[in-house]
Amino acid sequence: MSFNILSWLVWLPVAGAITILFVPRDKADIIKWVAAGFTGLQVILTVVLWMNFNKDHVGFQFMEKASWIPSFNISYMLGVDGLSIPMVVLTALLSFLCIFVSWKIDKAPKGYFSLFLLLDAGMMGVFLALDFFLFYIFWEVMLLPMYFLIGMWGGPQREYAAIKFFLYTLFGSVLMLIAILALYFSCGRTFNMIELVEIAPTALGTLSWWGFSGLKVVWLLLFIGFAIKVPIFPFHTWLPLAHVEAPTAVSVILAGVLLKMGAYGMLRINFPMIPDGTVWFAGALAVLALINVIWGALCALAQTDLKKMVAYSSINHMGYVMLGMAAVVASGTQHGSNSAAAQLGMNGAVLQMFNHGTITAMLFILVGVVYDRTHHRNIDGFGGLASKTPIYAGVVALAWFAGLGLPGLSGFISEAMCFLGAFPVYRTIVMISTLGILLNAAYFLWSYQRIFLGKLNEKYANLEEINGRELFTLVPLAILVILLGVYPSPMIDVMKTTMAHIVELVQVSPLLNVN
Amino acid sequence: MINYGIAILLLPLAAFVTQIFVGKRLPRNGDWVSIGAVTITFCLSLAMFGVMLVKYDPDFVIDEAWQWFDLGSLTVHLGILIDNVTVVMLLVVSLVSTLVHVYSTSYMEGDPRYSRYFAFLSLFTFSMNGIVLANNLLGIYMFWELVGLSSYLLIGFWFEKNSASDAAKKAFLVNRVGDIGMFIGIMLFFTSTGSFLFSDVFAGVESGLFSTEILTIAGLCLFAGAIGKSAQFPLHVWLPDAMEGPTPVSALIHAATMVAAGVYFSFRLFPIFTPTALIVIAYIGGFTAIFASIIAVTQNDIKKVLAYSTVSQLGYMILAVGAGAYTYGLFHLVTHAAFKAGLFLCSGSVIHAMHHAYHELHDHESDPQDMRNMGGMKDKMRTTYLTMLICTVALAGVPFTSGFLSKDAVLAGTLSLTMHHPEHFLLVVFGFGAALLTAFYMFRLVFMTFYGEPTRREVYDHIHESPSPMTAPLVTLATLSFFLFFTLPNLNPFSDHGWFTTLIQAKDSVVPGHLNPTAHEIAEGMHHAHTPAMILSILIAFGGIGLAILMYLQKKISADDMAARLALPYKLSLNKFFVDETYQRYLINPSLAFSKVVAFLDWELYDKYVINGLGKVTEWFSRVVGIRWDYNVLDQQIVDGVGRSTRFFGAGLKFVQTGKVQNYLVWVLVGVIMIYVFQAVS
Amino acid sequence: MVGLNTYLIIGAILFSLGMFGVITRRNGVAVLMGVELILNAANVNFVAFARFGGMDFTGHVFSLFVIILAAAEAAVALAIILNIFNSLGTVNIDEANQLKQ
Amino acid sequence: MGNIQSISYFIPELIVTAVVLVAVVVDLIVSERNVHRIGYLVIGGLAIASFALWLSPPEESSTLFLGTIVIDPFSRIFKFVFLLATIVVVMMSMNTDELKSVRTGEYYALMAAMVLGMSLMASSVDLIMIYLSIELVSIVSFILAGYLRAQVRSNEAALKYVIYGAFSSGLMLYGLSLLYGLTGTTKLLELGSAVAALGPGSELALTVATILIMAGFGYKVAVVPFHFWTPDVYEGAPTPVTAYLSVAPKAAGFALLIRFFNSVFGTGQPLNGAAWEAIEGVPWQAILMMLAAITMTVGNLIAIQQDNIKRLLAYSSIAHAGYILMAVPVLSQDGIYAVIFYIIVYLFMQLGAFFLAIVVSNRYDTETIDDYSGIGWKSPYLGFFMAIFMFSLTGIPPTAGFIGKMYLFAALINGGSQFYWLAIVGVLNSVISLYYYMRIVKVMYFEGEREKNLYRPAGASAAIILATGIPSIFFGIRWSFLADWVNSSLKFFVSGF
Amino acid sequence: MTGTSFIFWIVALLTVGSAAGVVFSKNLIYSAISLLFCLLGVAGLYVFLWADFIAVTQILIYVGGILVLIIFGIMLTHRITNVRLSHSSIQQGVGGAIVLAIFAGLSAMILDAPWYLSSAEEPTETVREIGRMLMVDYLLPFEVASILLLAALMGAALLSRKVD
Repeated sequence: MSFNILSWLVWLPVAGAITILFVPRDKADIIKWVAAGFTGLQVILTVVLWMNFNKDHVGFQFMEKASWIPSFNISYMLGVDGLSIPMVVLTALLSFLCIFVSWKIDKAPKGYFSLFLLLDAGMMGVFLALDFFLFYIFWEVMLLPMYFLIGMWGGPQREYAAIKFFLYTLFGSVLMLIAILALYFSCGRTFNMIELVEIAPTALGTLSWWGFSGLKVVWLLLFIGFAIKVPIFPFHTWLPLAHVEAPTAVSVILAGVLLKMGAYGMLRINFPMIPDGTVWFAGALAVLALINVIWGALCALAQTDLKKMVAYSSINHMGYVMLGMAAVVASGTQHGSNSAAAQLGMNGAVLQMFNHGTITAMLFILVGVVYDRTHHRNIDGFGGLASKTPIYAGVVALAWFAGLGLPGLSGFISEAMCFLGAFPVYRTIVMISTLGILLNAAYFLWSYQRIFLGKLNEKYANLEEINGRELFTLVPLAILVILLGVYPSPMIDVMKTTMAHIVELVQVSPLLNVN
Repeated sequence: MINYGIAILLLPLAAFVTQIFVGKRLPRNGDWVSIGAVTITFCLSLAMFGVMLVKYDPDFVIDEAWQWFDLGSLTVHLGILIDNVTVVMLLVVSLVSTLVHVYSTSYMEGDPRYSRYFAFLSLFTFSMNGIVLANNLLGIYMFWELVGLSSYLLIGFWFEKNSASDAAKKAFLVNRVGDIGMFIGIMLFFTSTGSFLFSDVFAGVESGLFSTEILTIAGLCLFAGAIGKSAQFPLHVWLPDAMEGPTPVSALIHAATMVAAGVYFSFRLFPIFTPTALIVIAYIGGFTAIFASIIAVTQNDIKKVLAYSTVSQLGYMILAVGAGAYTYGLFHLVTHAAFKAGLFLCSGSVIHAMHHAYHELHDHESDPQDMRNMGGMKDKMRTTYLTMLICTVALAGVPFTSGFLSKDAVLAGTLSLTMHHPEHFLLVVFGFGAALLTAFYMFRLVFMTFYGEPTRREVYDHIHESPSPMTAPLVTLATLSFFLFFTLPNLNPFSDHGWFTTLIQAKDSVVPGHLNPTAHEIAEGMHHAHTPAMILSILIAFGGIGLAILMYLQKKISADDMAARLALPYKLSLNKFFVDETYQRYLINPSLAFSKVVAFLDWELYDKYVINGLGKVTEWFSRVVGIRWDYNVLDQQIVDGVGRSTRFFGAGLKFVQTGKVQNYLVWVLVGVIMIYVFQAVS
Repeated sequence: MVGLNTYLIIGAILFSLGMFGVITRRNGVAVLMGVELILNAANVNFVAFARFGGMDFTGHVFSLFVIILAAAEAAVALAIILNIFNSLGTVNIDEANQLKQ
Repeated sequence: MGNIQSISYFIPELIVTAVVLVAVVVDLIVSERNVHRIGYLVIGGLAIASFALWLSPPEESSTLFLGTIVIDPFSRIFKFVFLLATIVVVMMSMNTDELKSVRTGEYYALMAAMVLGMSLMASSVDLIMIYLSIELVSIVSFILAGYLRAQVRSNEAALKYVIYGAFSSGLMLYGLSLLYGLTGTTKLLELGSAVAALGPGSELALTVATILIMAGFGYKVAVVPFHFWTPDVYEGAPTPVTAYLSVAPKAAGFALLIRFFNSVFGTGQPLNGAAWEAIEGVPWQAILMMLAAITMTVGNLIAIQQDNIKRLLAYSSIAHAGYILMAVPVLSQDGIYAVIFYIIVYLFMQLGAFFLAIVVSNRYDTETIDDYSGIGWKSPYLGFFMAIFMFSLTGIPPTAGFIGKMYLFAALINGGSQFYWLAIVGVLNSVISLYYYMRIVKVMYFEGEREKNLYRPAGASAAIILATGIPSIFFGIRWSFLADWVNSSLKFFVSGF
Repeated sequence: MTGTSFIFWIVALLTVGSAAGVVFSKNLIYSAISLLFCLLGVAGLYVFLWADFIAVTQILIYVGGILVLIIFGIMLTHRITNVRLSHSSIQQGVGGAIVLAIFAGLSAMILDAPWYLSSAEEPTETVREIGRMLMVDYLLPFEVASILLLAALMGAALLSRKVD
């Protein structure tokens, strides 16, 4: 293919960032429109990509490969498959919308928007890279703009939040680096993910780390790196802080895309490359998922800061993703056919990643809307806003109900798939974690009541209704939430072949057949 | 037929969407959109009903499923099931819905969110039809939650009232508790059968995929959903609170249709319930029936009485399912839908009138729903009074009414069960006891409202009969409370034989191993219990009515005296057995407190001390180093809050760097020795 | 005949005393003297090893270079000490402590 | 090779020597006003020397001057490092206000002398030569550290440095004497087999000798616990000198350390791909691993406490020495590869960071980190490059520092499971270092507001910033050229003569 | 005990004793004088080790050069009128302990190690051999040493120059 669409996806935002650097600093409008233009183009490209994507193809498509550093066998390699394409769409869409969410940024817009575009490029790169080294580079590169975006445009505790985020994630990623190198050397010096998937499952067998099985250690190192991003308990405490302090658009990206990278990384790397480790750890993963679900929900229930509540809800929701992923070990017959539970869980996990991306984006944008008007986020400090701003209240209701997993909205089906997938393997855990959906409902409804219902707080008698720009950022998401809630097939069709392949790769592990 | 089904499902949805987006801009705020949609729905249902009557085939069924999504190894189907039960349910739903829509045009007139109200009603109709039409567990679950949503929206319709928003939240959450059980049940069935379709699940059960224990658990888990939705003990607490919603909503959702969904669901699932599960179901139903009716006796809020009455009647239906007379449970559902909706609409009419009266008197303090503020209204509100009386008679189970037929059948089923299993005699006590109390409290309600002297004359003077959009539905529903409509083509008022019992016949349990009696055996048993049950129930109904007459019409017995004499039961009943308080105290408050504790652990302890502080040990270490070798400890303790412990650790090492070159040299030598020692050890 | 070990022990003593001097003396010049002792200790070693290792002149050459370097070092060190004296008025090492933070 | 033949291979060093002498003579002639032009002379001379080095046969590998030094690709690449570092530092020195007040002719001459010493360090294969070259570098360093005679802190730095240096080299000398006593030779290439031939009972003496020698080397590369001089000297010395000391002599120290341990305490492989092994009996590998771990940890932890940018960079340079040291005990081609690669990368980023500190000090007259507040807004140019250097020093892609670190860790991982813990300590230290490096970035960007008049360095300053900054990014993205070059330089001269 | 060894022990004692004087004396001048005797003693030891040339160099450079330099240093940094020239010590306790430990370790090592031993005749002439080595084998170090001395000279001159 002569038109390297994936490279365009990755480098277009970079080009945008560079373009912005040449715009005079006082022309804020031009800067914003340039940013919107480039991300818009990116969205169009993802649509083209989606249209041309072959759903039945096992393996990667639109591959691009170029030699980069031959001496270390590093190459520039991009590709997309059913696992990454939902994430690519999500990234492009959220980046585009977030430009409009950030429209009101008036402090150094030039820096803000160029950093934002770089962030976009980094995220794209992570989802598209097929060379492990390239993957890591994008993974880390993304941290820099994120650090600045939180630290320079964030809330009162922004400096603390920025460095904490940076330290936390760097901690995870350096451990990952070690694991990457261990894989590299034990698999005959290659960073090529496609080759690693073939070689690694057997190559790691001989590795030993001070008597521990090397593959377990490598698995764990990778896992910690990804778990911090997800975040999985107990690596989660950066999240509430960073989400709360970041500007709205950055919170959206953090929750909408960054968290997905952790799960994506596990699915892309841990699962197929080290199936033995995956099987070994799956039970623990399910337990961690349970903790995430319950712990996140309980913490969300106790919050008085609206944004923090939403942040904790992300922890809670990512727990479902983990639960679905833990189902991968369900081999044999369930649901009436072979490894169906595993596929249900895995598809559910990826679907939940996408759906959580759209839902949480809505949640954060909505929190931003009210914060822009009232300049506080104390849940108890509102009251009765529904009578003053019915449209806003309605959209919030939609997002809130999507968040609590109402059927007909997209969150439900993916959560249900995760539960159903994990259920045959982890009955008790799943049963306990269904409590999470009760707690979900509790904190969402309780907060909704405190903010929107009851008598109107006189302070907000002149509250402005949500405006057109804000609605513009929300409507595409809302449409996705409803569409996928009613008919998830388009998304599932895209990813199911890949997920089946990953399940297959994991289930070759001999550990599974012992039981 | 299937097209009719789809149209019935989608029309209200279309109305909902239209109303939400453009409702306010339409003439009359677009109420005609919703009414039109629901009326067409009703017509379609009626047409289906006609077809059904023409076919007159008990085994009539259309079951069609479409692929929802496909995972390769697993395909999930959703679809529509239309059989006689569906048709009857659709008719009930669309009829009551249509009437309530019409009624609401008047009742809700002038409300600022008029169009939104109709949108929500349409949403509800859509969801309820969905439950009825679904041919699979997941579909039912989804619409189950959606009716929950519409219920939430409608209960909290007047959200400015805190009590309304509280009630809405409570309804949703309590239902979710049941739904969790239901979801677990669905998972249990799905795990073995790989399908959500009833047909597949039943086939799976029949082929012995499940052990009896699992089946019992799975069945009860599914039933948990019904407990929540049909407000059975112990999840009944949301329904009385749900009366905060507009009264037509109470009639539609919280009396006739949605709350009956649990019964409908249990009805559908009856073939897979094991004997153990059925007994549990029966006890839950029976207990709820008596429990709620005891509470209803002492309530003074007209809607609360009706609400507890609904809970109690739902208990009856569940009891019928548990007792095996599950077709009669459905029968009671249908008859009850008519007269209970009628009762609610009547009470709405009364409240409406009271409200206007108070409004005209500029009295914003008094409660228009409190029966103690009413009295003697039969003369002012003729239509309302008469229709309400008819519905009350039906509910009390007096012959010639539909309620008599269905209630009698339920009691017969219970009696039959007890005759076969005398150890479950309590069920009979529950059943007949509840019947007695029902007759009593319903007439108490009628007498307190319509008879006697008005409490305040000036209020009485301002009472007017409600307008015709409100009274017309009342008349319709009251009419439907006569036995005739359910026994055709037979005309025997004492026998339930008719089109209903012919078309809707019990099916055999699919639980393997012949653990449950067959449908025929159950019918047989009921046949024997029928006559004693009928006699007993007639006596009991009149007994209850008589007691009410004595106490509230003729005042021969003082209600206050009774209350004083039965202080403890009275107190329990008045306070609804303190169930809400118990939950608040032992479940909700501890949960909230626990969440606070967790959040504290997470943020104030874990994050602050474990993550931010790399541990007291390092701090201690740095202090030891600092005091031992540095003279300027204090100088160094300028610690800014960030990265505190790392800095602390760093500070400890900084003390060593004293700037004295010879001190450094000592350290060099110490280092040399240490290295030596290290190598000697290793 | 005095053996190698005797010389080495003498060297070790000089070495230790030199270290002790460097560590403990406050006066910069005295510290320098300690350094000279250390260097001499090494030189004694070199010459002794040369003698007992078959009269290998490499050791001699080594010690010659050490002596030369010692001179150079001493010159530079004394210059620095003088400089310190000029600016601080003291040659006590522990008083030269402006850089302590 | 004999003395006469050797000269033709010694031309770059001879040019450097000539530069020293010419500079000294010119210094006596030129007027006070023009004395700084000697800097250009030195730069020119070193450039010519570089060119001569470039012309020298890259693959040539033999001993020179009757086995006192060798030329081999390994020393050749280090010589480039020294020349490059010195040229940059001379340029920095010409652009700092600190040295404006003193006569700098000798200063530049001494810099050139330093290059000679370091080149010899990298190529010595005789204990005498090793000692001599270390001393040459040390003595010149003492003088350079104390070059600002009018400033007490500079004097003090020199005093501490000289005492510390003399003491350490005394220890090392004593250790060398023991080695000589055990084997009867001073030739590195013979020592290896001689040490290996030593019977049992020699372990104690070898260990003592190793430790004492390590004290000398450790002092040169500032390894804990031989690092104590670093912060004070770095803070007191003129900033360009500090920059210089934190890069070039360290690199020389590592070159020497690697060659020494390879030849004497190893089996002396010529880096032809096979790992070599440490001799039995002396656990110097374990010692080096320990020291590496402690060094980076201590360096990083103390760096967190610093409020002065020079001290911060000083301590961080200790940490970097620790990182580099990690790869030495791996005893593999990968390890040495990583060391050299890292040193080259480190040269750019460390010199760049120091030079920015100089520019800031020139412009804003401060060395305190808190005073860097808002520099990112006042001068985007400075802020951007400072941030780049900080990221690179932390080791975050896409900067060269990351690639360097990656190679270090790769060497450890490839080295075998006994090195994994060290790799983990290493990466955790990177995380710690993030904290203080980011503090500078934070102060520069998160504080302050946009200003009207932006400061933009011009001329030579800008050139130096670009010359260090661009490689710091570029080698993070495309480092093939560098990788190949380093790869081709992995050859020791090892065979006897 | 032969006469040679008697003299040896005298010299050895002188060396060690005066070395102790250097580090323990309270008077700076005494320390310097002790150093003189110590250096002489070391020169004596060299003689016993058949290294006459080194011994002479030791006396010439050390005693004649370095020691004079040191005494100059003392003179320049203390007023001559200051009779006592006292100087004090620090951290003697900890320093002493460490140094003793090291000395103990070194002694153990010295007695234990298999030193490279090879018998040899007393050379008739050492100067020729040393000269040959300096001019042939160690020509490069010899030349480098000259650069080093040049640098040191420059540096010393530079540093001790009065600040202008």
